[in-house]
Order: sequence, then structure tokens, then C-alpha cells
Amino acid sequence: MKSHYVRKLAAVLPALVLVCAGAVLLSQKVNAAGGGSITGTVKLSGTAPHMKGIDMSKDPVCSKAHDTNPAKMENVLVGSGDGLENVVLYISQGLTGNEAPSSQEPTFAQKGCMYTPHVLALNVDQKFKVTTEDQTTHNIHPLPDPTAGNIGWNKSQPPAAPPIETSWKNQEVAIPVKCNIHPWMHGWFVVVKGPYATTDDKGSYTIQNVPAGSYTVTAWQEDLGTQTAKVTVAAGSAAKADFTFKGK
Amino acid sequence: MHDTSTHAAAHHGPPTSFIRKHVFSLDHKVIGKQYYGLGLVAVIIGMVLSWVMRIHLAWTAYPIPGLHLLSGTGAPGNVMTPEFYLQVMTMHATFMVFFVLTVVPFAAFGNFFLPIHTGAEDMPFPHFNMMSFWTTFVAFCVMLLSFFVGDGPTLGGWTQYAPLSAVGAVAGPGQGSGVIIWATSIAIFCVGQLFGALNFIPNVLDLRCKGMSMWRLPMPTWAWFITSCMGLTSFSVLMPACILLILDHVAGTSFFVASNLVINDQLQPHSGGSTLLWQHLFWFFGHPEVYIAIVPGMGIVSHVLITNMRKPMLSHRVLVYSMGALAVLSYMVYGHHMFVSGMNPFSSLVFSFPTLLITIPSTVIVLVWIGSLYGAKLRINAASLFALGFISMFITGGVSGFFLAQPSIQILLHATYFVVAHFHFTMAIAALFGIFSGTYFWFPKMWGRMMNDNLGKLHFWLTFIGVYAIFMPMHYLGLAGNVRRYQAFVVDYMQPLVGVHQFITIAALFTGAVQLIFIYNFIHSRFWGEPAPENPWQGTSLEWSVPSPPPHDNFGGKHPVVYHDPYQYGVQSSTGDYLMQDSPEQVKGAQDEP
Amino acid sequence: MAKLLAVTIVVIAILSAIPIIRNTWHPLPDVSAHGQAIDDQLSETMWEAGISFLASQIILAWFIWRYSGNRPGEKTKTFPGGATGLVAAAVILVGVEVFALGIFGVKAWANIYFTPPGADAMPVQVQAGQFAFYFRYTGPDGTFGAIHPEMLSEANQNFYGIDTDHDSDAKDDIVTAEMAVPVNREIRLLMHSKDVSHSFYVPALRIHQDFVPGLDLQIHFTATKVGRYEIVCSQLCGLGHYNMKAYLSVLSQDDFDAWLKKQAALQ
Amino acid sequence: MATTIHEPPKVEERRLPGRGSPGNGDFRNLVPSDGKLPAVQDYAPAPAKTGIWVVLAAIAMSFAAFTSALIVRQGSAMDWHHLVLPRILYLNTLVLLASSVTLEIARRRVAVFMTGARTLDLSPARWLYVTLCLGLVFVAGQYAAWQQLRSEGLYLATNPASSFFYLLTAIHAMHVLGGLVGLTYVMRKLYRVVLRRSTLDTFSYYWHFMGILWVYLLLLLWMKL
Repeated sequence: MKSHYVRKLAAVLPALVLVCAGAVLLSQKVNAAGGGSITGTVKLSGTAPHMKGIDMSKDPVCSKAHDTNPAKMENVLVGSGDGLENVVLYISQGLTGNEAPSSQEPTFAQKGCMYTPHVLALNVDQKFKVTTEDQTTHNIHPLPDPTAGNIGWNKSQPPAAPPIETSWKNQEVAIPVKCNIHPWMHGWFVVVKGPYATTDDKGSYTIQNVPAGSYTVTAWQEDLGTQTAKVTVAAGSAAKADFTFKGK
Repeated sequence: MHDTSTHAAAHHGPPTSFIRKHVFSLDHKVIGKQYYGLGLVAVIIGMVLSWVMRIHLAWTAYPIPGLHLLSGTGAPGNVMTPEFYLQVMTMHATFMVFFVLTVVPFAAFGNFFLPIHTGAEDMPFPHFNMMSFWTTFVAFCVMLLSFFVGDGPTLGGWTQYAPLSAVGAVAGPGQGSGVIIWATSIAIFCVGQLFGALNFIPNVLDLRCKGMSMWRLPMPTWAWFITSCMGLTSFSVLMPACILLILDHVAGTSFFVASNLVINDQLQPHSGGSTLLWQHLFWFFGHPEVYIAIVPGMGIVSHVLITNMRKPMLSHRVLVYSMGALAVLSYMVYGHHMFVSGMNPFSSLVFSFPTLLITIPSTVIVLVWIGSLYGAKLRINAASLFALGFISMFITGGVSGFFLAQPSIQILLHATYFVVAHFHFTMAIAALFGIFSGTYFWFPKMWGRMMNDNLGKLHFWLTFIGVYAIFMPMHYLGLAGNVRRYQAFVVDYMQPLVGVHQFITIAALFTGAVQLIFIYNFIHSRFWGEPAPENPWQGTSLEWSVPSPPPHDNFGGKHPVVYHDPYQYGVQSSTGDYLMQDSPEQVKGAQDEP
Repeated sequence: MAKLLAVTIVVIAILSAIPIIRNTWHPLPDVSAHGQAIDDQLSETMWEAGISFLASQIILAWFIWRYSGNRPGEKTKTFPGGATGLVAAAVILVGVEVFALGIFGVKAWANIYFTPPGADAMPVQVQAGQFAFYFRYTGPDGTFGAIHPEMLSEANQNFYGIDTDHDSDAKDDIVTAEMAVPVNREIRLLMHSKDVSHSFYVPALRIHQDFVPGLDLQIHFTATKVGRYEIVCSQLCGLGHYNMKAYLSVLSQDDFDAWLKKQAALQ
Repeated sequence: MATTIHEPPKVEERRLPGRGSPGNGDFRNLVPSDGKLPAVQDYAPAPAKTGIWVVLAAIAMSFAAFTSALIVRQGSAMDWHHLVLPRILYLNTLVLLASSVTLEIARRRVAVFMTGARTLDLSPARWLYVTLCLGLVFVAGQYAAWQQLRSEGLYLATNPASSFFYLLTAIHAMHVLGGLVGLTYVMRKLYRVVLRRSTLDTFSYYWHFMGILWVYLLLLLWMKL
């Protein structure tokens, strides 16, 4: 009886080892060091939509932070040379599926009762921190689409509370996040697979560490929608993809 | 005893196994003690929760060591978040209202003493009685579970106003699974209490011993009888309300959720529900519930006072009629909780008058108590001190009712700390004083040992002063417009009031700590107290005619026969200045004709 | 010990009454046209309740003092008149007292709820949502644009869900986060809740009314004193309940016009 | 220390409570103690008979609460859709009322049976079986009604009228099923020859109440939905 089990175990163990080894081999990440990059600018044509001012009189802590510099909505931010800020660029087609999540741990800060950055791009499973610098309690309430598989949460962060550290389990473009105590506070999490980038105030971006290959790049803007472009990246060099969104 | 009798006791002899004796016992006395134990656990939980709340209110940014043990996410850095404060507040109220104020004065003492008072061997349906406790216990466990499921217990307050309670998790932490668990637990609790009423009412009506007419029932039994009638008609309304609430959550119906609600920028998939419907159903239960908490206390206090005054009440019947009037009126006044809820303003006026009317039976009860003190030979012991404290608390809580009964004044005081003070004095503290009074009085009978009276007196003094220090200032906060259920005071005009809150918090911590004296006294006396004689207080009702603690079938196989009204004190009998109900002795001056 | 209890009860009763008599904590000064009736009602009730409170506590204390202890040789006595007298006293004294209160209180209530607003009352809409109030003024056309719940978006600062592109009534609506009203002008307040139950409580204005989701209520008031007051929510509405508040500025007509103009420019 | 006298040796008759307000202990000793009778005429009033009124009061209050919920909900709603009741409900009503009649027949036969006249012709068990079957048929009929509504695309959450229809009928059906469980208990007792009159009477109160409640619900649904 006993030896029977031993024999079975002896058969199962090597099989297990083999499977594990195979899994490790298969999951070997694409070595990104030798990869190229995708770069470009995102611009807005036509007139920029009017960004309303925000009245924070409800909470004196917030309104005080904007005494000299009145707060405005950040849905469409146009910088110098019509560059569009806060556009997220990611690879929507052509990925091998073996990309490792970025190891950086970005911060999503609550500052002056606004979200900084307004849009935070993330990889699936990439950790990020939610911090607060305000002397008022915020609640952070991301509202993912229930069908996408991410679970929403709603947590308050009193002043000086430790950062909330978490990550998203599934790809989702994009998850709105809001503060109920300060209803004007509004931001986005953009959760993608593979390399990504966010435009700066001039509208320029660079997606680093893209292995050689053909891809579809998608540019996502919260109000203006998405645009795509096909690019081919050669090893060690930079491909270019520019986008122009039309103002409404 | 006849083996074919339907009498409960006939069905079960004394159990021998531990489980049948102490766990799934059919004996009403064991069930009473089980209820008492459940209440004790719940009151400790409720008190700890109230401490946490009070500390946070007084020193909002101050970390409370160990708070993270209570909630994984609710207390980052041990500082309470707003949602966790509300969750704690909701659970404090729920545990206190349901599992302490309903369970102890009514279910615990009632179970233990009602059959003895009526001269019965047991409740009429011992199996239902056992189920009554165990369903309540399940309800308690389910409620406790909500701390550990999802994002914690519900934050909607014990009143669970819809649609906050009915739209689901989108409305805030705990509003998804938390509300479902809350409503399930309360529905189960209702079943348990209905089982209780199913035993209490037939016991009083059908199982009275020979000679025990209705008017010969002692005061607490009258109170429990009236309370069980109230429980019967109010818990059977709360349960359907909970079912509707659960259906709104899980089945997508729209009983309580109106059309076109937008929460977090999401249009809610409900239509046409009535927001006020929940409030109507809830308060139809909720107001009688207040009397379910307080009326047994009135009965217990009357019982304790009479025994310690050594003279009968001015009028037994007036007290009973007044309690009955409270019970009947309690159904007609529930609308005073909704004066500014958006009811038709005319209904607010209609509800205002019966509410004012309730002051009359309440006043009669207080006056009968005070009037009875006239010419008494009052004994001072822990039980009578708490009974006197009860009267003082009830007066204080009662007069604030003058204000809240008037819709025009509610414009100023609705949902302020004035209301908090009012209901804590009446239903919470007065009822707790009734519980303490009953415990010191009946402990010898329930556990066969005497409690330490000196410790009891100390407990009374510190508690009496403590609760006034906690709740009296809340009236002032309310007058100054301090809204309740705030986790921090960010409103400008409330800033000067924070000092008062700090005073209240210190008083609350002190008063809470004082309860350790009681717990020590309770545990110590339970095991090492002086053995209790049969009738330590020279009482007259039937519980004092049996050994302490009473035997399995209460009367040792005999059927008691009652010859007198319950409170024959101040007479000259062979036993002293009192005449027991079951004593056939004839004494000059004793009232024994019903 | 009974005597100590009697003294304690009296001391507590008197200590409790002192802050009331000295008016240490009191409602915010009234700035409304209708509030005086409420304040009078409150002080009448305070007198009656205060006297009942002190009298019953003191009598209780007196009896405890007088009738405690086993006094050998003394027989127990019954209160003269017995229960019947007490019941009669309770019914007559308390009954008359509280009914008088109730009936006088009707007047204060009727002032607010049973008198319709004047035809020239200025309409202002207030919307409650988790956890902020937003106010809406009609603009020059005197009408509010329709509310489209599906268009409501806090992210786009369209707090009311109004369609400014297509709805001509909505084009000139002015939505603000702070409320301002001209002094001595009757305001007709239209109350709308976008999500759960809230309450509109302005202690200084003696106004307190819940928002009922699905049911738009109206109240009306006149503010009589220039100043800045606070509007708070008193109906538990979720985690941010404690921070759900807004300021109410009562301005002179000129200041109000200027304020409204400034707000219109910000739309 | 109190000395308590349990045995009342010499009591003047007039000291015992008069007829107006007796305790119930008087009835305690009426029960034959030989245990031989198939079913015992127990002492009156039996607590079960009071208990059943408590139960019925609780059920009545619950349905009163549901009724007021229905009326308030209908009064406040703009989304009330008229619902045509499935025809089978009327048939079910007849079935349930018939079961009340058969139960009543059984109850009377048990009364005769208990006096000792045991003849096969009078066997009450047969009628109890009929009652049980009719009860099951009623529940099956209700199920058929739900199926019919489902086939019309009306589900619990479709509109408030259908919500109330499913809710009220389902809760009533649960009570009926509970009653059927009680009926099997009664039948088991009958076979073990320990059935008490009060048990059967109690059950019959409950069962008749279910019939009355159903007629009330039917009228309510018919008028309001």
C-alpha cells in the first residue's frame, strides 16, 4: 500500500518539475533592453473647448490652495504649440503577450483638491501609490466597468494618512476616479498591457523599450476619444507616430 | 405531574447531558441566562464601539492605538476614516438597540421570570423558546460577520434610510454586502423575537396557576406581556421591510429607489420607488421598538421599588393601564421621526398631537412612582438605587420629548445632538438602569448567589454621575445646532462646540471604565458570592417562594396556588411586614380580592 | 446614602439648568422673517419643560430624602388623594400644558408650510448630491432648463445635467457652488436630490427640510440680515455627510446683482 | 426568612378568586392520566390555541405591511404597469378553499374518532390526505401562474406590479408549504395515536387562515395590479 504511493509520487514529481521548468521558460520576458522606441507628438486642431473654472468654496481648505491660481477643469489641456497633454499612448496590437509590467511605482497624488497627474497610465499589476498632501479628508473612488473584471473601491484618506498602495488586475481603458467629498475632483487610471507613454505639456511622448516589430499604437484622450496608427519599429531605433485630435 | 398533560414541563424532565442542559436547553431559565449572556457580550461590543467614536469625535486627527485591528482598511495609521466612523456608529446602534435593549430587559429577564411569576413550570412551547434564542444568536453572529466581509458593515445608520441603503455598493463602503448582511440579520432577529412573543403571550393568558388572575400578575410580567404584544405587531412589520430591502439589492426591484438617481455619474437602473415608504415601514416598527426597550424597564423598576419601599404602589392598575396606553399610542406617533422628511406638512401636525398625548401616560407613570415614595420605608441598596436613578433619567429624557414632539421646534433640533441626548436618556440609559436594577435584584435568584452590594452602590454612583455628564451636555450641543452623525466638525459654527465634545468623551471613557466594577462584581459573585437564601429581599411574588436558583420545573413538582394580589407590603403577617402571594394566610388590610 | 442621592439629584438638576438660564449655548441668531415664531415656541417650551424637569427632580429627591430607611414604629402611608388625584392632575395639568404648546406650535409651523410663497418670490433651485450642494439661478429668462439625468456629469462640471447646447431655457442658467440671496427678498427654494436623501439645514435661517429623491419639494423664506451663513446636511447620506455643506451669502440687492453677473461670466 | 406554605390546607372557598378572573390552573387536572385514550381531550384553554392566534396576528401584520407598501408604492409611482392576473389563480383559489372544506370534514371526524367510535368509514386520515394533496395542487398551480408570467416576459424586477405579484404569492405559498409540513406532523401524530384535539384545531385555524389570506390577496392583486 505504502510503496504504491511512493511509486506514484515518484512518477508525479518529475512531471511537476518538467511543467514548472517549461512554464518558467515560456514566461521568460522579452528582453527589452535592445528594443526600439516610438515617439511623436499629439496635437489639437481647431479651437480648444472651454475649460470651466472650479468653485471650491464648499471646502475652505481647497479654495485656499487656489487663492492665487484659480482651479480649472483638466479634461482637455492644450500646451504650447497646440500640444495635447495627458494623452495616453499604448500598443493595442502586435504585442507578444510576454511583456513584464513596468517595475516603477508611480504616485497618484491629491494636491490642492485636484489629482496630480490627472491621468495615470499603468500596466496590469503595476503597483501605484495614492497619496494626499491636503489638510482635508479625501475619498478615492475609482469606478471600473464591472464587466472588465476590475474591482472598484472606495476608501477615505484623512490628512497625513499613509499612502494607499494597490494595482489593477485587468486591462481597462480607462477607469474614472473621483472624490465624493469634493465632487469636482476627477481623474483617470489607464490600465494597459505592454509599454506605454503619456504626453507632456507640449504634447510629445516617447514609448520606450519596444521590441522590433509591427504595432498598432493607440492614443487615448478622455474627451476626444481614441486614434490609432500603425508603426514598424526596428531594433534600436525610434519609430515616429504623430496624432492630431480635432477640437469640437 | 401528568404525563399526558400538554404542559411543557411534562414533555421534558431535567436534561442530563451538558448540551441539552446548557446549550440547546428547553428550560426557560437557561434560555433567559443565555439571552443575558448574549446581551452582555453585545453591550461590551457596543460600548467599545462608542468609545472609539467618542475619542475620534473629540480628537479627530489623533490615532487610536490598535484601531487597525478592528478594520483592515478603515483606519489607515489608526486614524479613523469617515466611512469607518459611520460603520462603527451604525453597529453601535444596531448592537445596542437590538441585541441589548431588546434582548436583556425583555427576552432575558422575561424568559427567566415570566413563567415563575405566572406559576408555570415552563413556557408553553419550549422548543420555540429554544429556537427563539438560537435564531437571535444566529442574527447576532451574522451581524458580527459584517465586520469581516467585503468593505465592512453598512454605514447607513440603524435607521437605514433608503435609497442610501437600497442602491448598493455604489453609494459607499458597506452599502453593498454590508446592507444585505444587516437586513438579513435583522430579519432573522425578528423571527427570533416573534418566537419569543409566541411563548410570552400564551404563557400569560393560559398558563397562570390557580388563583393567579390577570390583576394578580406582578408588574414586570404585565410589562413583558405588553411588550410582547408590541413586539408581535412591530417585528412582523420590520421583517417585510427587510425583505423588500434585500430584494432591492439582489433582485433588482425598485421598492425604495426612485427613478433617475445619478450616483457617481452613473444613472441607477431603478425606477419609481418610494423613498418615504422605507421610513414609514421602519418607524412603524422603530417607535414601538423604543417602548419595547423601555416598558420592561418600567416593570422591573416598579417591582424593585415596591419591594424596597415596603409598601404597594399607589395603583397597580393605573401603571398597567398607562403602559398599555404607551403601547397603543406608540403606533400612532411614529411620524414624529419624519417631521422634516418631506411628508405632507399636514401629517406632521397630525402626528404631533398623539406624540404630545404620550406625555400624559408617561407623566402618570412617573407621578405614580414618585407618589408611591410618599410615606415609604425606602431601603437603599444597589437595586433600589438604580431604580431611583431610572426615574430620574426617565424624567430627564421625558421632558426633552416636549421639544421634539413639536414640528416647529424640530426645525431647529431635528437630527441634532438634542435628539441623541433624548433617546439615550429614555430608551438607552433608562433601560440600562432598569437592566442593572433587575440584575442586582434578581441575581440571587438567577445564579443562587448574592452580589456584592457595596460594589453595586459604587457602580451606581459613578454611573449615575457619569451618564449625566455624558448626555446632559448633548442637549446644549443640539440647541447650538450641532448635527449628529458627523465624524468630524468642519462646519464653522460647530468649531466652538468641540470643547464640549471633549468633555463628553472624557465622561464617556470614565463611565465606560466604571462598568468594569459591574463586570468584576458579576463574575466574582457568580462563582464566589455568598449563597443566596430563598427570599433575600422579603419579596412577595412567586419567584421568592422557590429555592435560589429554582429547580428544573420551578416549583419542584408542586402547583402553586395564589391567594393575594402581588404586592402585600406594610401588613402584619406571620412572616413580617409582607404577605407572599401563595401564602393562604389571612391578614387584616391585605388586598386580595381582584 | 439616600440623603446623598437626594442632594445629588438636586445638584445635577440645578447644574443642568444653569447653562440654559445663562444661555451659554443657544441657537444661532435668527436672520429669517419666520424664525421669531419658532424661537418664541422654543422658549415657551423651555420654560414649561424646565419647570417640569426641576419640579419633578426636586420632588423625587425630597421624597427620597424624607422617606428612606426603616423607621421603626412608623407605618407606611399612602399619598393623600391616591392615584386618582395624581392621574387627574397629570391629565389636566400636563394635558392642558402640552396641548397648549401643540396648538401654539401650529402657528409657527403654518407660517412656513401652509402659506404659499408670494408671486414675486425669486426661484432658486438647490440640488443635493453626495456630498455637495449646487445651486441654480434662472438667468434673465426666468425659467430653469430641464434636467437630463443621463447628461449629469460631475467630471464635466455639468452638475445639473442640463443641455446648454440645445435647450434654450438652460442656456442662461447659472449654476453655483455657493448660494447667495438678496436681503429681504422672498426666495422660493426648489429642492432636488440627485442621489440619496439629504437635508437642507440652515440653523440661522430656521430652515430644515429633507430632500426626497424622486420628489421635488419647495420651501420659501426671506432672509432679513446681510451676512454669510452655513448650509449643512443633516440627513445621513454617506461617508462625506459631515463635510456636505455650503455657504449662504445674504447680500444687498446691488451686491447680489454683481455676484450673479460674476457667476454668469464663469459659466 | 420567609416560610412559604405550598400546600393550601384550609382555605375558605371565598378566598379563591371568583369566576370573573380565574387563573387557569383550575383546568390542569382535568386530563385523564391513564394515557390510554387515542387522543386526549386536553385542558382548556390550550396554550396552542392562543399561540396560533399569535402566529396568525404576526402573519396578518406582515401582510398588512406588504399591503401598505403596495399602496404607497403604487401611489408614488409613474411606472406602474397594469398586470393581468393569470387565469389559473381562480382555479387555485377553488382548490385552496376546497382543501379547507376537506380539512373541516377531517376535523369533525377526528372529533368523533376520539370519542372512541373507530370505524373505517369514519377514518379521518383519508380526508387529511385529500387536504394535503389539494394543498400541493395549490402550490403547483401557483407555480404554473409564475411560469405563465415568465413566459410573458414578466419577472420579479420587470415592474412594480410584477414585483408585488411574485412577492406576495411566493410568501403566501411559502406559508402554505409550511402549513403542509405541519399537516404531515398532524398525520404522523394521528398514526402514533397521540394526536391532541388542540393540535388539529390549531392546525385547522392556520389552514383556514391561509385560505382567507389568499382570498384577500387575490382581491388585492385583482384590484391593485
